[in-house]
Amino acid sequence: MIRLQREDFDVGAELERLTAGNHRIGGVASFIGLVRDMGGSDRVFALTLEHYPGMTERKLAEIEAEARRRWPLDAVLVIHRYGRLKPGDRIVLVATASPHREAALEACHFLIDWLKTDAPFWKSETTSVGERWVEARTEDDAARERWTPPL
Amino acid sequence: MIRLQREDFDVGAELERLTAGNHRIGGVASFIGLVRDMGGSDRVFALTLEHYPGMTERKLAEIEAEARRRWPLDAVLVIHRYGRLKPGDRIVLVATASPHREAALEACHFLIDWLKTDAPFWKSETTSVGERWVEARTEDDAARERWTPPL
Amino acid sequence: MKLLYFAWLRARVGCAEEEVALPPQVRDVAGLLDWLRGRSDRHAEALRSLGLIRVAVNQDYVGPAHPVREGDEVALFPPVTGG
Amino acid sequence: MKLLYFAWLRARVGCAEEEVALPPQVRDVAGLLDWLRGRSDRHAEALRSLGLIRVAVNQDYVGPAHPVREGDEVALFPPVTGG
Repeated sequence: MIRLQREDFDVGAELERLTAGNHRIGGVASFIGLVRDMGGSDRVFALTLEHYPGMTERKLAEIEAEARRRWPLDAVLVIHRYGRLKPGDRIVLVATASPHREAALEACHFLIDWLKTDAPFWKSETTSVGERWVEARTEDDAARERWTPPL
Repeated sequence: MIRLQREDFDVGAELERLTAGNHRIGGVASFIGLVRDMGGSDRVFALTLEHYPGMTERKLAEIEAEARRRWPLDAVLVIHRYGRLKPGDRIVLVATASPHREAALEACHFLIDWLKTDAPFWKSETTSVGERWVEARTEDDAARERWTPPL
Repeated sequence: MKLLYFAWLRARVGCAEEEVALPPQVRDVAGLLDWLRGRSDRHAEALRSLGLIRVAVNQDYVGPAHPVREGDEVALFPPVTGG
Repeated sequence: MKLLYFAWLRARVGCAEEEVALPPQVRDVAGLLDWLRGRSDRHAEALRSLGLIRVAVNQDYVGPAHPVREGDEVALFPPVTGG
Protein backbone atom coordinates (compact mmCIF):
# COMPACT_ATOMS: atom_id res chain seq x y z
CA MET A 1 0.00 0.00 0.00
CA ILE A 2 1.17 3.46 -1.00
CA ARG A 3 0.39 6.74 0.74
CA LEU A 4 1.50 10.22 -0.16
CA GLN A 5 0.69 12.86 2.42
CA ARG A 6 1.68 16.12 4.10
CA GLU A 7 0.90 14.86 7.59
CA ASP A 8 3.15 12.87 9.89
CA PHE A 9 2.35 9.20 10.58
CA ASP A 10 2.34 6.96 13.65
CA VAL A 11 5.00 4.29 13.06
CA GLY A 12 3.82 1.93 15.80
CA ALA A 13 0.21 2.04 14.63
CA GLU A 14 1.18 1.61 10.97
CA LEU A 15 3.37 -1.43 11.65
CA GLU A 16 0.70 -2.93 13.91
CA ARG A 17 -1.93 -2.52 11.20
CA LEU A 18 0.38 -4.11 8.62
CA THR A 19 0.37 -7.49 10.35
CA ALA A 20 -2.91 -7.39 12.26
CA GLY A 21 -4.64 -10.76 12.17
CA ASN A 22 -2.07 -12.37 9.86
CA HIS A 23 -0.18 -14.98 11.85
CA ARG A 24 1.68 -16.33 8.82
CA ILE A 25 4.02 -13.33 9.09
CA GLY A 26 7.36 -14.08 10.76
CA GLY A 27 9.18 -10.83 10.10
CA VAL A 28 8.52 -7.14 9.53
CA ALA A 29 11.35 -5.01 8.21
CA SER A 30 11.04 -1.25 8.12
CA PHE A 31 12.97 1.87 7.29
CA ILE A 32 12.23 5.39 8.45
CA GLY A 33 13.90 8.32 6.71
CA LEU A 34 14.36 11.46 8.80
CA VAL A 35 15.30 15.06 8.04
CA ARG A 36 18.91 15.68 9.04
CA ASP A 37 20.06 18.97 10.49
CA MET A 38 23.18 19.15 8.34
CA GLY A 39 23.53 19.42 4.56
CA GLY A 40 27.22 19.09 3.75
CA SER A 41 28.81 21.47 6.25
CA ASP A 42 25.80 23.76 6.54
CA ARG A 43 23.09 23.79 9.13
CA VAL A 44 19.66 22.88 7.75
CA PHE A 45 16.59 24.59 9.24
CA ALA A 46 13.96 23.08 6.98
CA LEU A 47 13.57 20.66 4.09
CA THR A 48 10.84 21.15 1.51
CA LEU A 49 9.78 18.16 -0.55
CA GLU A 50 8.15 18.71 -3.90
CA HIS A 51 6.77 15.89 -6.03
CA TYR A 52 4.98 15.21 -9.30
CA PRO A 53 1.37 14.46 -8.36
CA GLY A 54 0.03 11.56 -10.35
CA MET A 55 3.39 10.24 -11.48
CA THR A 56 4.60 9.82 -7.89
CA GLU A 57 1.71 7.54 -6.95
CA ARG A 58 2.20 5.63 -10.17
CA LYS A 59 5.93 5.12 -9.66
CA LEU A 60 5.51 4.10 -6.03
CA ALA A 61 2.87 1.56 -7.06
CA GLU A 62 5.23 0.20 -9.73
CA ILE A 63 8.04 -0.12 -7.18
CA GLU A 64 5.72 -1.94 -4.77
CA ALA A 65 4.62 -4.30 -7.55
CA GLU A 66 8.25 -5.01 -8.43
CA ALA A 67 9.09 -5.85 -4.81
CA ARG A 68 6.08 -8.19 -4.60
CA ARG A 69 7.19 -9.86 -7.83
CA ARG A 70 10.67 -10.50 -6.43
CA TRP A 71 9.87 -11.60 -2.86
CA PRO A 72 7.02 -13.44 -1.12
CA LEU A 73 5.49 -10.53 0.78
CA ASP A 74 2.29 -10.59 2.79
CA ALA A 75 2.19 -6.81 3.16
CA VAL A 76 3.98 -3.72 1.88
CA LEU A 77 3.58 -0.16 3.09
CA VAL A 78 5.21 2.98 1.75
CA ILE A 79 4.26 6.35 3.25
CA HIS A 80 6.06 9.33 1.74
CA ARG A 81 5.52 12.88 2.94
CA TYR A 82 5.82 16.12 0.99
CA GLY A 83 5.78 19.79 1.96
CA ARG A 84 7.92 21.63 4.49
CA LEU A 85 9.62 19.54 7.21
CA LYS A 86 11.98 20.30 10.09
CA PRO A 87 15.12 18.43 11.23
CA GLY A 88 14.11 15.24 13.04
CA ASP A 89 10.81 14.99 11.14
CA ARG A 90 9.92 11.73 9.45
CA ILE A 91 10.01 11.82 5.62
CA VAL A 92 9.28 8.26 4.64
CA LEU A 93 8.30 4.90 6.05
CA VAL A 94 8.90 1.68 4.14
CA ALA A 95 7.72 -1.56 5.71
CA THR A 96 7.52 -5.12 4.44
CA ALA A 97 6.07 -8.23 6.05
CA SER A 98 6.77 -11.81 5.05
CA PRO A 99 6.71 -15.32 6.46
CA HIS A 100 10.50 -15.18 5.94
CA ARG A 101 12.93 -12.75 7.52
CA GLU A 102 15.29 -12.53 4.54
CA ALA A 103 12.46 -11.66 2.17
CA ALA A 104 11.21 -8.87 4.43
CA LEU A 105 14.71 -7.42 4.97
CA GLU A 106 15.76 -7.54 1.33
CA ALA A 107 12.48 -6.19 0.00
CA CYS A 108 12.59 -3.26 2.44
CA HIS A 109 16.14 -2.41 1.39
CA PHE A 110 15.17 -2.73 -2.27
CA LEU A 111 12.13 -0.47 -1.86
CA ILE A 112 14.02 2.39 -0.25
CA ASP A 113 16.86 2.12 -2.79
CA TRP A 114 14.49 2.22 -5.75
CA LEU A 115 12.33 4.91 -4.23
CA LYS A 116 15.40 7.15 -3.94
CA THR A 117 16.13 6.95 -7.67
CA ASP A 118 12.73 6.30 -9.24
CA ALA A 119 10.12 8.31 -7.36
CA PRO A 120 9.79 11.89 -8.64
CA PHE A 121 10.58 13.88 -5.49
CA TRP A 122 12.87 16.88 -5.15
CA LYS A 123 14.22 18.40 -1.99
CA SER A 124 15.07 21.96 -1.19
CA GLU A 125 17.05 22.81 1.94
CA THR A 126 16.69 26.02 3.93
CA THR A 127 20.24 26.42 5.27
CA SER A 128 22.33 29.00 7.07
CA VAL A 129 23.67 30.01 3.63
CA GLY A 130 20.27 30.21 1.95
CA GLU A 131 17.80 28.02 0.08
CA ARG A 132 19.19 25.35 -2.23
CA TRP A 133 18.14 22.24 -4.12
CA VAL A 134 19.56 18.94 -2.94
CA GLU A 135 21.47 17.19 -5.71
CA ALA A 136 20.93 13.55 -6.58
CA ARG A 137 23.75 11.35 -5.29
CA THR A 138 25.66 8.92 -7.48
CA GLU A 139 25.76 6.53 -4.50
CA ASP A 140 21.98 6.27 -4.79
CA ASP A 141 22.22 5.24 -8.42
CA ALA A 142 24.83 2.64 -7.46
CA ALA A 143 22.60 1.33 -4.67
CA ARG A 144 19.72 0.94 -7.10
CA GLU A 145 21.89 -0.88 -9.63
CA ARG A 146 22.71 -3.50 -7.04
CA TRP A 147 19.14 -4.82 -7.49
CA THR A 148 19.17 -5.07 -11.26
CA PRO A 149 18.71 -7.30 -13.16
CA PRO A 150 15.78 -8.96 -11.38
CA LEU A 151 16.76 -11.82 -9.09
CA MET B 1 21.25 -1.05 23.96
CA ILE B 2 20.22 -4.58 24.83
CA ARG B 3 17.08 -5.66 26.65
CA LEU B 4 15.95 -9.13 27.57
CA GLN B 5 12.42 -9.36 28.93
CA ARG B 6 9.24 -11.40 29.26
CA GLU B 7 6.98 -8.43 28.54
CA ASP B 8 5.91 -7.11 25.17
CA PHE B 9 7.27 -3.75 23.95
CA ASP B 10 5.85 -0.71 22.19
CA VAL B 11 7.56 -0.48 18.80
CA GLY B 12 6.55 3.10 18.07
CA ALA B 13 7.72 4.36 21.45
CA GLU B 14 11.00 2.43 21.25
CA LEU B 15 11.85 3.77 17.79
CA GLU B 16 10.89 7.28 18.83
CA ARG B 17 13.16 7.09 21.87
CA LEU B 18 16.02 5.78 19.74
CA THR B 19 16.31 8.99 17.75
CA ALA B 20 14.87 11.56 20.18
CA GLY B 21 16.82 14.79 20.08
CA ASN B 22 19.45 13.49 17.64
CA HIS B 23 18.99 15.31 14.33
CA ARG B 24 22.14 13.85 12.79
CA ILE B 25 20.20 10.64 12.16
CA GLY B 26 18.97 10.21 8.60
CA GLY B 27 17.70 6.65 8.73
CA VAL B 28 16.30 4.11 11.17
CA ALA B 29 16.12 0.50 10.08
CA SER B 30 14.26 -2.05 12.13
CA PHE B 31 13.22 -5.66 12.16
CA ILE B 32 10.44 -7.22 14.21
CA GLY B 33 10.29 -11.00 14.56
CA LEU B 34 6.84 -12.46 15.20
CA VAL B 35 5.55 -15.87 16.29
CA ARG B 36 4.12 -17.72 13.26
CA ASP B 37 1.10 -19.97 13.54
CA MET B 38 2.64 -22.75 11.46
CA GLY B 39 5.68 -24.90 12.15
CA GLY B 40 6.31 -26.98 9.03
CA SER B 41 2.84 -28.32 8.25
CA ASP B 42 1.59 -28.24 11.83
CA ARG B 43 -0.46 -25.62 13.56
CA VAL B 44 1.42 -23.83 16.35
CA PHE B 45 -0.54 -22.72 19.43
CA ALA B 46 2.34 -21.35 21.47
CA LEU B 47 6.08 -20.81 21.31
CA THR B 48 8.20 -20.96 24.45
CA LEU B 49 11.61 -19.26 24.40
CA GLU B 50 14.26 -20.41 26.79
CA HIS B 51 17.63 -18.70 27.12
CA TYR B 52 20.89 -18.84 29.06
CA PRO B 53 20.71 -15.97 31.56
CA GLY B 54 24.02 -14.15 31.76
CA MET B 55 25.45 -15.51 28.52
CA THR B 56 22.53 -14.15 26.49
CA GLU B 57 23.10 -10.57 27.66
CA ARG B 58 26.81 -11.00 27.05
CA LYS B 59 26.40 -12.35 23.52
CA LEU B 60 23.86 -9.68 22.59
CA ALA B 61 26.24 -6.99 23.85
CA GLU B 62 29.08 -8.52 21.79
CA ILE B 63 26.90 -8.56 18.68
CA GLU B 64 25.93 -4.92 19.25
CA ALA B 65 29.61 -3.97 19.69
CA GLU B 66 30.50 -5.79 16.47
CA ALA B 67 27.81 -3.90 14.53
CA ARG B 68 29.03 -0.58 15.93
CA ARG B 69 32.57 -1.50 14.92
CA ARG B 70 31.51 -2.19 11.34
CA TRP B 71 29.09 0.69 10.71
CA PRO B 72 28.74 4.30 11.87
CA LEU B 73 25.70 3.94 14.13
CA ASP B 74 24.23 6.60 16.36
CA ALA B 75 21.96 4.15 18.16
CA VAL B 76 21.33 0.42 18.38
CA LEU B 77 18.46 -1.33 20.14
CA VAL B 78 17.87 -5.05 20.55
CA ILE B 79 14.90 -6.21 22.62
CA HIS B 80 14.49 -9.98 22.85
CA ARG B 81 11.66 -11.65 24.72
CA TYR B 82 11.60 -15.03 26.43
CA GLY B 83 8.86 -17.15 27.99
CA ARG B 84 5.61 -18.36 26.48
CA LEU B 85 4.29 -16.48 23.45
CA LYS B 86 1.29 -16.88 21.13
CA PRO B 87 1.10 -16.66 17.32
CA GLY B 88 1.27 -13.02 16.26
CA ASP B 89 3.22 -12.01 19.38
CA ARG B 90 6.44 -10.03 18.97
CA ILE B 91 9.63 -11.97 19.79
CA VAL B 92 12.37 -9.53 18.94
CA LEU B 93 12.99 -5.95 17.86
CA VAL B 94 16.27 -4.90 16.26
CA ALA B 95 16.69 -1.23 15.37
CA THR B 96 19.64 0.79 14.13
CA ALA B 97 19.99 4.51 13.53
CA SER B 98 22.66 6.21 11.45
CA PRO B 99 23.28 9.39 9.52
CA HIS B 100 23.42 7.08 6.49
CA ARG B 101 20.64 4.85 5.22
CA GLU B 102 22.90 2.05 3.99
CA ALA B 103 24.67 1.77 7.34
CA ALA B 104 21.37 1.52 9.23
CA LEU B 105 19.93 -1.07 6.81
CA GLU B 106 23.01 -3.28 6.68
CA ALA B 107 23.66 -3.15 10.41
CA CYS B 108 20.06 -4.12 11.15
CA HIS B 109 20.28 -7.07 8.76
CA PHE B 110 23.61 -8.09 10.27
CA LEU B 111 22.28 -7.91 13.85
CA ILE B 112 19.30 -10.16 13.22
CA ASP B 113 21.41 -12.66 11.25
CA TRP B 114 24.03 -12.91 14.00
CA LEU B 115 21.48 -12.95 16.77
CA LYS B 116 19.87 -16.02 15.15
CA THR B 117 23.09 -18.02 15.27
CA ASP B 118 24.98 -16.54 18.23
CA ALA B 119 22.51 -15.69 20.97
CA PRO B 120 21.74 -18.68 23.24
CA PHE B 121 17.97 -19.01 22.80
CA TRP B 122 15.97 -22.17 22.19
CA LYS B 123 12.39 -22.46 21.04
CA SER B 124 9.81 -25.04 21.83
CA GLU B 125 6.54 -25.18 19.86
CA THR B 126 3.22 -26.32 21.23
CA THR B 127 1.62 -27.83 18.11
CA SER B 128 -1.40 -29.89 17.15
CA VAL B 129 0.91 -32.95 17.29
CA GLY B 130 2.50 -32.11 20.63
CA GLU B 131 5.38 -30.16 22.11
CA ARG B 132 8.65 -30.10 20.18
CA TRP B 133 11.96 -28.24 20.03
CA VAL B 134 12.57 -26.06 16.99
CA GLU B 135 15.71 -27.14 15.15
CA ALA B 136 18.40 -24.69 14.09
CA ARG B 137 18.26 -23.99 10.36
CA THR B 138 21.28 -24.31 8.09
CA GLU B 139 19.97 -21.25 6.19
CA ASP B 140 20.60 -19.23 9.34
CA ASP B 141 24.22 -20.34 9.47
CA ALA B 142 24.59 -19.41 5.81
CA ALA B 143 23.04 -15.98 6.43
CA ARG B 144 25.50 -15.36 9.25
CA GLU B 145 28.45 -16.42 7.10
CA ARG B 146 27.56 -13.74 4.59
CA TRP B 147 28.88 -11.16 7.08
CA THR B 148 32.24 -12.80 7.83
CA PRO B 149 35.06 -11.91 7.60
CA PRO B 150 34.61 -8.34 8.88
CA LEU B 151 34.06 -5.75 6.13
CA MET C 1 0.85 19.73 -25.30
CA LYS C 2 1.09 20.22 -21.56
CA LEU C 3 4.56 20.96 -20.19
CA LEU C 4 5.38 20.64 -16.49
CA TYR C 5 8.52 21.92 -14.78
CA PHE C 6 9.73 20.83 -11.34
CA ALA C 7 12.33 21.87 -8.76
CA TRP C 8 15.01 24.29 -10.04
CA LEU C 9 13.77 23.91 -13.61
CA ARG C 10 10.46 25.40 -12.53
CA ALA C 11 12.27 28.22 -10.76
CA ARG C 12 14.52 28.97 -13.76
CA VAL C 13 11.87 28.73 -16.47
CA GLY C 14 9.64 30.84 -14.24
CA CYS C 15 6.50 28.74 -14.43
CA ALA C 16 5.26 25.35 -13.24
CA GLU C 17 3.17 24.54 -16.25
CA GLU C 18 2.57 25.77 -19.78
CA GLU C 19 0.40 24.70 -22.68
CA VAL C 20 2.22 24.74 -26.03
CA ALA C 21 1.17 23.99 -29.62
CA LEU C 22 3.76 21.59 -30.98
CA PRO C 23 5.24 22.61 -34.39
CA PRO C 24 5.17 19.72 -36.89
CA GLN C 25 8.96 19.34 -37.09
CA VAL C 26 9.17 18.38 -33.38
CA ARG C 27 8.87 14.59 -33.22
CA ASP C 28 10.88 13.46 -30.22
CA VAL C 29 12.15 14.56 -26.80
CA ALA C 30 15.48 15.82 -28.15
CA GLY C 31 13.62 17.91 -30.75
CA LEU C 32 11.25 19.24 -28.12
CA LEU C 33 14.13 20.40 -25.88
CA ASP C 34 15.81 22.11 -28.87
CA TRP C 35 12.63 23.89 -29.75
CA LEU C 36 11.92 24.88 -26.11
CA ARG C 37 15.34 26.51 -25.80
CA GLY C 38 14.24 28.95 -28.50
CA ARG C 39 11.11 30.05 -26.64
CA SER C 40 12.79 32.53 -24.27
CA ASP C 41 16.10 33.38 -22.63
CA ARG C 42 14.85 31.75 -19.45
CA HIS C 43 14.06 28.52 -21.31
CA ALA C 44 17.47 28.61 -23.02
CA GLU C 45 19.24 29.11 -19.69
CA ALA C 46 17.17 26.53 -17.77
CA LEU C 47 17.55 23.86 -20.46
CA ARG C 48 21.23 24.48 -21.15
CA SER C 49 22.76 21.47 -19.32
CA LEU C 50 20.95 18.50 -20.81
CA GLY C 51 22.92 16.13 -18.57
CA LEU C 52 21.03 17.54 -15.58
CA ILE C 53 17.58 17.22 -17.08
CA ARG C 54 15.25 14.25 -16.87
CA VAL C 55 12.12 13.89 -18.95
CA ALA C 56 8.86 12.03 -18.39
CA VAL C 57 6.27 11.62 -21.13
CA ASN C 58 2.82 10.72 -19.85
CA GLN C 59 4.40 10.00 -16.45
CA ASP C 60 7.05 7.56 -17.66
CA TYR C 61 10.77 8.31 -17.71
CA VAL C 62 11.99 8.44 -21.30
CA GLY C 63 15.16 9.08 -23.27
CA PRO C 64 15.89 11.73 -25.95
CA ALA C 65 14.67 9.53 -28.82
CA HIS C 66 11.21 8.98 -27.31
CA PRO C 67 8.44 10.32 -29.58
CA VAL C 68 6.27 13.25 -28.46
CA ARG C 69 2.81 14.04 -29.76
CA GLU C 70 0.15 16.70 -29.39
CA GLY C 71 -1.85 15.75 -26.26
CA ASP C 72 1.12 14.33 -24.34
CA GLU C 73 1.94 15.43 -20.81
CA VAL C 74 5.67 16.16 -20.81
CA ALA C 75 7.50 16.87 -17.55
CA LEU C 76 11.02 18.28 -17.27
CA PHE C 77 12.97 18.11 -14.02
CA PRO C 78 16.37 17.52 -12.41
CA PRO C 79 17.42 14.03 -11.21
CA VAL C 80 15.06 12.94 -8.44
CA THR C 81 15.98 12.86 -4.74
CA GLY C 82 13.21 11.07 -2.85
CA GLY C 83 13.32 8.98 0.26
CA MET D 1 32.39 -27.51 38.38
CA LYS D 2 28.94 -26.19 37.53
CA LEU D 3 27.16 -27.87 34.63
CA LEU D 4 24.13 -26.31 32.92
CA TYR D 5 21.80 -28.05 30.47
CA PHE D 6 19.38 -26.27 28.15
CA ALA D 7 16.45 -27.15 25.86
CA TRP D 8 16.11 -30.86 25.01
CA LEU D 9 19.43 -31.65 26.69
CA ARG D 10 17.94 -30.47 29.98
CA ALA D 11 14.84 -32.57 29.36
CA ARG D 12 16.87 -35.70 28.49
CA VAL D 13 19.46 -35.43 31.25
CA GLY D 14 16.60 -34.70 33.62
CA CYS D 15 18.06 -31.65 35.35
CA ALA D 16 18.90 -28.04 34.52
CA GLU D 17 22.02 -27.79 36.62
CA GLU D 18 24.42 -30.03 38.50
CA GLU D 19 27.57 -29.52 40.51
CA VAL D 20 30.30 -32.10 39.75
CA ALA D 21 33.79 -32.72 41.10
CA LEU D 22 36.06 -33.04 38.05
CA PRO D 23 38.32 -36.13 38.07
CA PRO D 24 41.96 -35.23 37.34
CA GLN D 25 42.08 -37.03 33.97
CA VAL D 26 39.42 -34.69 32.50
CA ARG D 27 41.28 -31.80 30.92
CA ASP D 28 39.18 -30.62 27.98
CA VAL D 29 35.63 -30.45 26.64
CA ALA D 30 35.92 -33.73 24.73
CA GLY D 31 37.17 -35.48 27.88
CA LEU D 32 34.37 -33.93 29.93
CA LEU D 33 31.69 -35.19 27.54
CA ASP D 34 33.22 -38.71 27.58
CA TRP D 35 33.24 -38.72 31.34
CA LEU D 36 29.68 -37.32 31.59
CA ARG D 37 28.35 -40.12 29.36
CA GLY D 38 29.43 -42.54 32.06
CA ARG D 39 27.48 -40.80 34.82
CA SER D 40 24.06 -42.31 34.05
CA ASP D 41 22.02 -43.87 31.28
CA ARG D 42 20.23 -40.56 30.85
CA HIS D 43 23.54 -38.74 30.40
CA ALA D 44 24.73 -41.40 27.92
CA GLU D 45 21.53 -41.10 25.90
CA ALA D 46 21.40 -37.27 26.01
CA LEU D 47 25.04 -36.85 25.01
CA ARG D 48 25.05 -39.56 22.34
CA SER D 49 24.99 -37.35 19.20
CA LEU D 50 27.91 -35.02 19.66
CA GLY D 51 27.14 -33.29 16.36
CA LEU D 52 23.96 -31.88 17.93
CA ILE D 53 25.64 -30.55 21.06
CA ARG D 54 27.16 -27.12 21.60
CA VAL D 55 29.32 -26.22 24.57
CA ALA D 56 30.02 -22.94 26.33
CA VAL D 57 32.73 -22.59 28.95
CA ASN D 58 32.33 -19.55 31.16
CA GLN D 59 29.72 -18.26 28.70
CA ASP D 60 31.84 -18.47 25.56
CA TYR D 61 31.26 -20.98 22.77
CA VAL D 62 34.17 -23.42 22.60
CA GLY D 63 35.30 -26.48 20.66
CA PRO D 64 36.14 -30.01 21.92
CA ALA D 65 39.81 -29.18 22.58
CA HIS D 66 39.04 -26.27 24.90
CA PRO D 67 40.46 -26.84 28.42
CA VAL D 68 38.12 -27.23 31.39
CA ARG D 69 39.04 -26.59 35.01
CA GLU D 70 37.50 -26.90 38.43
CA GLY D 71 35.45 -23.73 38.99
CA ASP D 72 34.38 -23.34 35.35
CA GLU D 73 30.74 -22.87 34.37
CA VAL D 74 30.13 -25.34 31.54
CA ALA D 75 26.87 -25.25 29.58
CA LEU D 76 25.66 -27.96 27.19
CA PHE D 77 22.87 -27.31 24.73
CA PRO D 78 21.60 -27.92 21.19
CA PRO D 79 22.31 -25.42 18.35
CA VAL D 80 20.68 -22.09 19.21
CA THR D 81 17.51 -20.76 17.55
CA GLY D 82 17.01 -17.16 18.62
CA GLY D 83 15.44 -14.20 16.84
